[in-house]
Amino acid sequence: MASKHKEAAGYDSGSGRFDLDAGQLQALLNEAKRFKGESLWQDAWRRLGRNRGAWWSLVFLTLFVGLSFFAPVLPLPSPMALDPQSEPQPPFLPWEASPRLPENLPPGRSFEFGTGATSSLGAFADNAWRHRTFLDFQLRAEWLPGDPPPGGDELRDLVKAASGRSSAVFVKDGDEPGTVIERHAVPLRDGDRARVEYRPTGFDGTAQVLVVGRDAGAREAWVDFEVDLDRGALESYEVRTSGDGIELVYTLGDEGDQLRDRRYLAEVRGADGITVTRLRIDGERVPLSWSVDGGADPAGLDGQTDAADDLVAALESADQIDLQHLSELQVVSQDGERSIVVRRQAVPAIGQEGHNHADLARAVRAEIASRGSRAALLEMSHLDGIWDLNPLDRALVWVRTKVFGLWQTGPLLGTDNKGRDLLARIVWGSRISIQVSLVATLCSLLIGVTYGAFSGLVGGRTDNLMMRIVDVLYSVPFIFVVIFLITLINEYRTDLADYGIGYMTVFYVVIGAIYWLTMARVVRGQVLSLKNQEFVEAARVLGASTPRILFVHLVPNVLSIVIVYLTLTIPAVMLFEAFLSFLGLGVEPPKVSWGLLAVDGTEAISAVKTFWWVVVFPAMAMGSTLLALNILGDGLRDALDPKLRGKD
Amino acid sequence: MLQFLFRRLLWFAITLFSVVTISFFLMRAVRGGPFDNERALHPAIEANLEARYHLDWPVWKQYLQYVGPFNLDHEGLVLFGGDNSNVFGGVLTGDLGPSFKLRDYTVNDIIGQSLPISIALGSVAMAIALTLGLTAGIVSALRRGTALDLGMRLFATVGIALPNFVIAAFLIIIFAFQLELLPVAGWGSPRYLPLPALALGAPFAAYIARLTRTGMLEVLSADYIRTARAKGLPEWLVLLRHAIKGGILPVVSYLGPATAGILTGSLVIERMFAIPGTGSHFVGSALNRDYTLAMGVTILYTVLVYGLNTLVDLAYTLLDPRIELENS
Amino acid sequence: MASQPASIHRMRTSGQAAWIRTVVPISLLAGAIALGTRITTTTRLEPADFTFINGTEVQTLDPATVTGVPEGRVLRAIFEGLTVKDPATLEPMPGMAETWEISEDGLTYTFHLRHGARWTNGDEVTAQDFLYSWERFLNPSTAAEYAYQLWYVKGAKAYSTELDDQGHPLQPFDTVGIRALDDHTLEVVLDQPTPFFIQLTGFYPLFPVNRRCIEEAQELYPDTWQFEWLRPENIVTNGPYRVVQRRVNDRIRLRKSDSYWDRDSVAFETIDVLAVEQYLTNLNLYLQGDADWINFIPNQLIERLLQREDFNPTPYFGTYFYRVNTTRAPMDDPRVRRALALCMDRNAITKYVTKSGQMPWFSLVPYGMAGYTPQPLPHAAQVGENWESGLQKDIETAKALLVEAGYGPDGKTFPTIEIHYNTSETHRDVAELVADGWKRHLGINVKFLNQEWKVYLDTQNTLSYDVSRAAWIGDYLDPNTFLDMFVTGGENNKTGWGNARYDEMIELAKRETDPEQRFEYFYEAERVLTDELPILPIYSYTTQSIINPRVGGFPGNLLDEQFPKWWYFRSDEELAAARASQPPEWELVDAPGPADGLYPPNAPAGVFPVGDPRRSLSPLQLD
Amino acid sequence: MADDQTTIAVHHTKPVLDVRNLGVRFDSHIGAVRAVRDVSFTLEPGETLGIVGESGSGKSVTSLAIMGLLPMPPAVVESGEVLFDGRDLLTLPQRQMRKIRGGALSMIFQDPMTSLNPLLTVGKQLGEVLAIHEGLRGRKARARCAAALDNVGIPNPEQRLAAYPHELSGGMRQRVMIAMGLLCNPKVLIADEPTTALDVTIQAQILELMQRLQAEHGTAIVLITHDLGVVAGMVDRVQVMYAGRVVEKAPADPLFAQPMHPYTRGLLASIPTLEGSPGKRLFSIDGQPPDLADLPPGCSFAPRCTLANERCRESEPPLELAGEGQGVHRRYSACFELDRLLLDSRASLPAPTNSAEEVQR
Repeated sequence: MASKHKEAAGYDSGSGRFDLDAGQLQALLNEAKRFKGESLWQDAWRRLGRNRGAWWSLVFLTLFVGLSFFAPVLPLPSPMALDPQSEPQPPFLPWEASPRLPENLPPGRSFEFGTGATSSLGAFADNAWRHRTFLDFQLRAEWLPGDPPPGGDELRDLVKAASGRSSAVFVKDGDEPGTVIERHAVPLRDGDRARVEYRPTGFDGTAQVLVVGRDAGAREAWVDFEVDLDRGALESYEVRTSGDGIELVYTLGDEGDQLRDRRYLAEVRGADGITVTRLRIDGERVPLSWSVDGGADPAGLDGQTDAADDLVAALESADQIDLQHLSELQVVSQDGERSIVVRRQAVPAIGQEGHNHADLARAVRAEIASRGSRAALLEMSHLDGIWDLNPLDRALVWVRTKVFGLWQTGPLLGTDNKGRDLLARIVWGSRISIQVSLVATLCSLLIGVTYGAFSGLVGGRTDNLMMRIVDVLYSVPFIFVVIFLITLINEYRTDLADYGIGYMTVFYVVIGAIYWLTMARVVRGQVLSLKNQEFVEAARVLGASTPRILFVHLVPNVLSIVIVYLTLTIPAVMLFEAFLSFLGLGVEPPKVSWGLLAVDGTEAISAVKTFWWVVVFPAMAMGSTLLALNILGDGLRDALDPKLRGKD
Repeated sequence: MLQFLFRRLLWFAITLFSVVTISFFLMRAVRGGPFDNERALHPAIEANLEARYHLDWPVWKQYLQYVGPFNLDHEGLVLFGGDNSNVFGGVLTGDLGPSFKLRDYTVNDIIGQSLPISIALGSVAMAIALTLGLTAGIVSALRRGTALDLGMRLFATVGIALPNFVIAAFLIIIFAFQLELLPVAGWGSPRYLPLPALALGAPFAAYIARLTRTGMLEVLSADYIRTARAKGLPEWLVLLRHAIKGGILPVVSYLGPATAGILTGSLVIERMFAIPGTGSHFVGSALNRDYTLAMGVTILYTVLVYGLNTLVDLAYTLLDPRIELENS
Repeated sequence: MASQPASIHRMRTSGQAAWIRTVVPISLLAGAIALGTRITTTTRLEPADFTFINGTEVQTLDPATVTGVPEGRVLRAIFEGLTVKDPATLEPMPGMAETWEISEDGLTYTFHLRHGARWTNGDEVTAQDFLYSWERFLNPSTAAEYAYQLWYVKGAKAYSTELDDQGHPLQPFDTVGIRALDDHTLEVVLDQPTPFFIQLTGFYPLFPVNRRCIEEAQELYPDTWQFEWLRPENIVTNGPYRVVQRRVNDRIRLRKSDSYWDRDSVAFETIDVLAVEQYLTNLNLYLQGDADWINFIPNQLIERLLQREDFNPTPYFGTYFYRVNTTRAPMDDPRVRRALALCMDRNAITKYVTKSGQMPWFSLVPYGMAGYTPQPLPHAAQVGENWESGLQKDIETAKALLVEAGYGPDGKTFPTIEIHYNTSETHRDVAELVADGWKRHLGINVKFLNQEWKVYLDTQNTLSYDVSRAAWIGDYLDPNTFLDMFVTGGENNKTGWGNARYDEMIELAKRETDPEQRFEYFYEAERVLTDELPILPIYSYTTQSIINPRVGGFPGNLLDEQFPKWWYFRSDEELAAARASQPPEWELVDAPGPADGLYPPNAPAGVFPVGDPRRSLSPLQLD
Repeated sequence: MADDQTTIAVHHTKPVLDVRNLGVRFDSHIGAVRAVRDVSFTLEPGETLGIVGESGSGKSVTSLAIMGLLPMPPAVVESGEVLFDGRDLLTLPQRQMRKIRGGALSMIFQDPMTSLNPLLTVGKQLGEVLAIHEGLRGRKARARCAAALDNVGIPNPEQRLAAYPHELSGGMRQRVMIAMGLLCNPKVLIADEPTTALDVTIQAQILELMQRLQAEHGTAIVLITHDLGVVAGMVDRVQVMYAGRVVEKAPADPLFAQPMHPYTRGLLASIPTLEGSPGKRLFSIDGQPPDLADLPPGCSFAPRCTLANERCRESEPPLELAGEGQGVHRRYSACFELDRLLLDSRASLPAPTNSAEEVQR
């Protein structure tokens, strides 16, 4: 039975060419033939399914890739919404995340939205404003006589609902009876200190006193004094508080012996109840002893009358702005019973054409007027303008707003030093990291396998020459090549963009172009060893053409080793990207990749303070993905290994 | 053997020539020059400076001057003789020229000072990588599917999955600040070695572990291992004499690129740990447009890569008799 | 199928092979570790008394070709110029010159050199040394980048720029106004009265070098003398310290010089200058006590560090600004530039990006120079007033200006402009804030382009940008170091801007001897500049140093120049006293160092009187 | 088992190898695979036993189980003993087992290409056997190895010692394997398909060599093969295995003369003969061997057997004495339908060849 195919195999015992009998030859040929058929993949798939680790890795990776693909749909904060924060915020527990909109707003109120004067927070917050809602606005509320004024709590809820953060709310009596103007600065967290702080202007003649509420930290403000500071040394000073305000008394030492006493008063209503902790004269911080008096509520110290006036002005001027320019504006009107959602489709996208708060406020007002509703919330398309979102992503953003509305998660994994949500950054970063590694690896695979297989198969002088070329390229330090290519790209970036080629695309290709060398070598080595094996010779004897041998017999056999190298290359590319980020040559900061996150994270751990979450979570994301890739790679290798076929 | 080495040498010369030429023109093609600074120079001073370093010459002339011991004066190329206005002798004489940025040194000085340090760091890192990687790989292959295997592979993945600057940062926090065992950065005594060497070697250890595991698994299922057992060899002897050698063959071929990688990969580690090795010059010189230094490290890199690959090929033939030198 | 194997295999017997295969890897492994250990140990050094981190590697120790700040820190330790600077006020004090006279017209300076000042090779420092050094400095073959600092001297500019075919000066050095009247008298004749010339003599490019040292090197090493004379074993210096060891990218070890004339005022026996670029590594080394002074800190940690007593940013003589390419439309219109300048929320930038007390700034000359009042943007309401409402007004002004310039609803559309900056997250953040304001208030679309450093410089030099991030740090304490930059065609102008009145004012100021009148010219020049605005000032710098609280003799000054000669360690008592006078909320940190301090050998410990520069002045606090 | 006692009683020689009721199973993803079930046999000194069966019939597993080379896990020896010189190899400690393995009990493997370590010289691979079992090293060991190579007909043995396996031809390599197996004068040599990978001319040479060596050393050989042609003329007794079980046991000549199991008959019938008419198709057994993880309840061969009936499909036929014969010459068969087979054979199947010699050709 073993020898029945002797004739068919063209076996010539006289030549002694093969060291194997015809049956084995046939078996090898069958084996070789099976590679091109479906059965190989079916078999591999079946065996992969049996490998539990690899299977779960595949599931994990699929989920992860899916997650990163569907990032715009997730109710995450914007990955680049900047909150003016001094340092990274630790992770929030899930139950601390923001709730949905409050079910019912107090009846009988109307809220108007408008822009505040650009405050210290304004510019920075407004940078983020393009991307998320309710960062900075002012609210005018009217309430029915007899009701308690819409104080901090309700507003806080409203803002919290909208932004996911509790907020600092300053309340000030309005000019007209029954009117309260509430100024909401930037959303802050519970426990954050509300602070209005004036910067030193740096010009002579200003002294500043930091005033703090009795419950230290709750109210802080710098009060300016116009003082006549000569170039004398400050000898002594004292800060007093009284019902009239804060009084600064100081003495300057002149060049001469004469001492000059100066006294200045800043009018601060209800200054009695406050603590004065710091004095700053002309930018110089001076230690100060402090005193406490019992007394009135220090509210109203923030001196925001100017800002309030500006608000009115802003709202007035807003009338002149054309509503036509608005697009994708959502107005959620809530009157306690129902909420009305109105969307307007108009020409340009928000955040692209210079809309500002006033535009929106006016629009909202108009909407409210036309609907006769009395309360409204305003939202913008969530992620517009962050990256150049493609239409698909825009659709996803739209889905997100339909599903989640205003709701977004709190900083589940904490924030980085600019107050950007780490979870959002990891998820959005995965898009670039996965794209870079996949595209670059495939690029290197394509070049490397073709080059290596060709070189190995042709052999001889050509092979030698091709490998020498690889050697030469190997020896050119890649860093030069990268710098050269990246500067070159930068130079022609705008031109490239005209052809629809993004910076990132070129970036992928650059990396791929560097990584094909190893792949080519490995494949060539494998082909060399394979091509001398019997089944290839057998195929050759049977008259198969070179390309046929290449693609039917060799490439599939090389696959297993290629896959092993692939699982090594993907991490390597991710790391290379991180390495470039480390050198500042990688992904550019408004975008984010895992490499960039790792670099940021590295800088966040020091002996002064370790913001562990900034490095641990990105590292975990990276680590788990690559672990899964590795396990999957091993599983694939086992599944594709012809030697293991049928031997379970 | 001699023929092999001779051919290698020939190819080496060709490779080096190509690399030098490509890099030389690549460097000059990139925008910016070595003396560009935040402060722009007075044109006259800039002219003086360029004249001193012959940057005012056409590029081909600079190239000739860089490559060879040619005497180039203002008229052009004069072979042998003429006023020697060369700043340096040229690569062919082994003189890599003065550094444009670190002006107190020649490139030879810089490499001479930093290379031993990089080699020291690299060799310890390589030793660590080999010890950890081979052990982990072999153990993992022998105990395939067990918790130990999983643990080792996790370790290997951490090494592969984390950029080495992150590993370095963690090491610093743990060993330097928490445990206060080792210095945080610097160079000067053996105490300064473990952290950077570990951080540098970790990814390579991980690769080696993977390659070893793969190779070992392959070998362990080979028929000749069964033969060895059938001969009555004790298990350790089977492993030592028959399995490991075949199992680590993939590692051997990886050693060439790995060593080169350790030398260049060290630039991150050298930055993090403030180690005065060669690695930092790889990027620094390119970013500073320090043409000569950049060329110097390129040549160094080429020599290293080529030398190491030749060594690896030799080692490979030593280990695997099936490979023939002439064809490798 | 097997062809003949290479001969080496066949000859080998299995026994030898086994030996090779076991011994070789093991010995390689052992060798690797031994080698590593050996190389690290051969360079082992005893820890220095004082260690500081200098950032990048020092480019050169040759004063003539030095340009950078890190080099200055080392050169001030190993060389001494005619004058030295007061560590607090930076006023010139006697150095190599014991006294000097300035002629009535302010043109002739006569320096009387100190008797007994010696080089480390024992030679006396003479006027000829300065003559030689300055000739060398000006000589084109030295290719000194800072040579223009001496062009105030009569004939100097011609000497270094007018060359023959061979690249040698056309004029003999005799034509330059520098003469050694005798061994100890040096006469310098200037082209114009240059009030800050005396300050320049304390500036490190003008430090002297030893002629014998260089000439011996030239003789011994005809090819490589340029490197040889600078080696630690060869270099001859005249400063308080000398170089004993040096390794690239590692450290420079300085030791107190026995030949220094004022050696008794020098406290530390050894100083280490480390070259560490990574900010985090800087900080780590400092925190572990391996460095006493660092100059860079990671931006992420500023808020944290601000609470510490050892981090006290003080005003620094530098301005961060944007250059505007005035050769391109629409930025060729001053009204547009004005609008752009007004519409910047500088407070947000200093508060949320730079964070360490930088001053929102409206003029070119930075904050803090005594006696000089910077001239801010004349149209800006933000200046000197409540900045919040001021900014609002300015934004309105800016809108009006744009309309006036023809852009806006009824006019032309404003083209998209690009902000260039070199790769850095801080620059990016600043650019984003600026761009946001422009876009939101003025409707200008802005793109960003970050570039690798050298490319970025090239972009600036070739005027191929719209708006480009820039910064300037003063070389010496005079407005001229800033204002000189924007004269028509100035090499550091890089904006294509030129204004005759401005040029005239700068020229007048150069000739003026009366300090007050001179400043008036500068004020006028700066007003022209802030009216025309080829640059958009953003903020005025602060220093970023962290200093071991135990270190004394380290007053903050505007140029952030520190003088190793004055450094010492405070004793525990002195440290406690110093801490008592600092704000109580400052977080105290470890202050490594000897408990009884380390004082100059001949000075009584801890008794430096108030006003003595060796007594640490309390640094200027900026919050 | 009863037959063993009789064997001893008749011959009064102690068998050198006595395998009793050996059962091996593999635990795998798809469940327990019972690779060997209830296999028993004895081997007299100097005797040659052939174990025949298709791939997957359990013959190799049996040999590996005897050598203690089964990978455990996944393999589990469920039952049985392997008595070698009176000691049960299955319960022997590893250390002692190693001493026997390669020494008194050695094995040669199927594929000489992969069974020799490509990275070591022949000399080294031979030498280590001596080093382990006889403590012989250096010059003496070399001499022994050279002698052994010489003995298996390798020219220039001294030089060949320094050769690597890839420098030798297939036949040469198998000779090296044989030399290796016989180096320590084993009492039992298990040869697992020693000639399968070789071409026919070499096969014959190798078989002759083995016969010659057996004659010289008096080694008992277990010859495992799927090729009845190899068995004929080489072995004393044959044991046919199917699906992990022994289905027939018989002295060689009677077996070829009259197979007593349908499977054996099928095997014999599928051997091409020179006398066969050119146009005639060769016989082959229809169907596939059963899945060992999921064995049918009755006779494993039943699905492929033309004689199978209900009984065969329901219960498994035991291995029973069949026909005449004394001691080791007794014949055993596991077939319910033996009678029908004997009757039917001449009618329905191609005529079996008459002698072992004929088959061998």
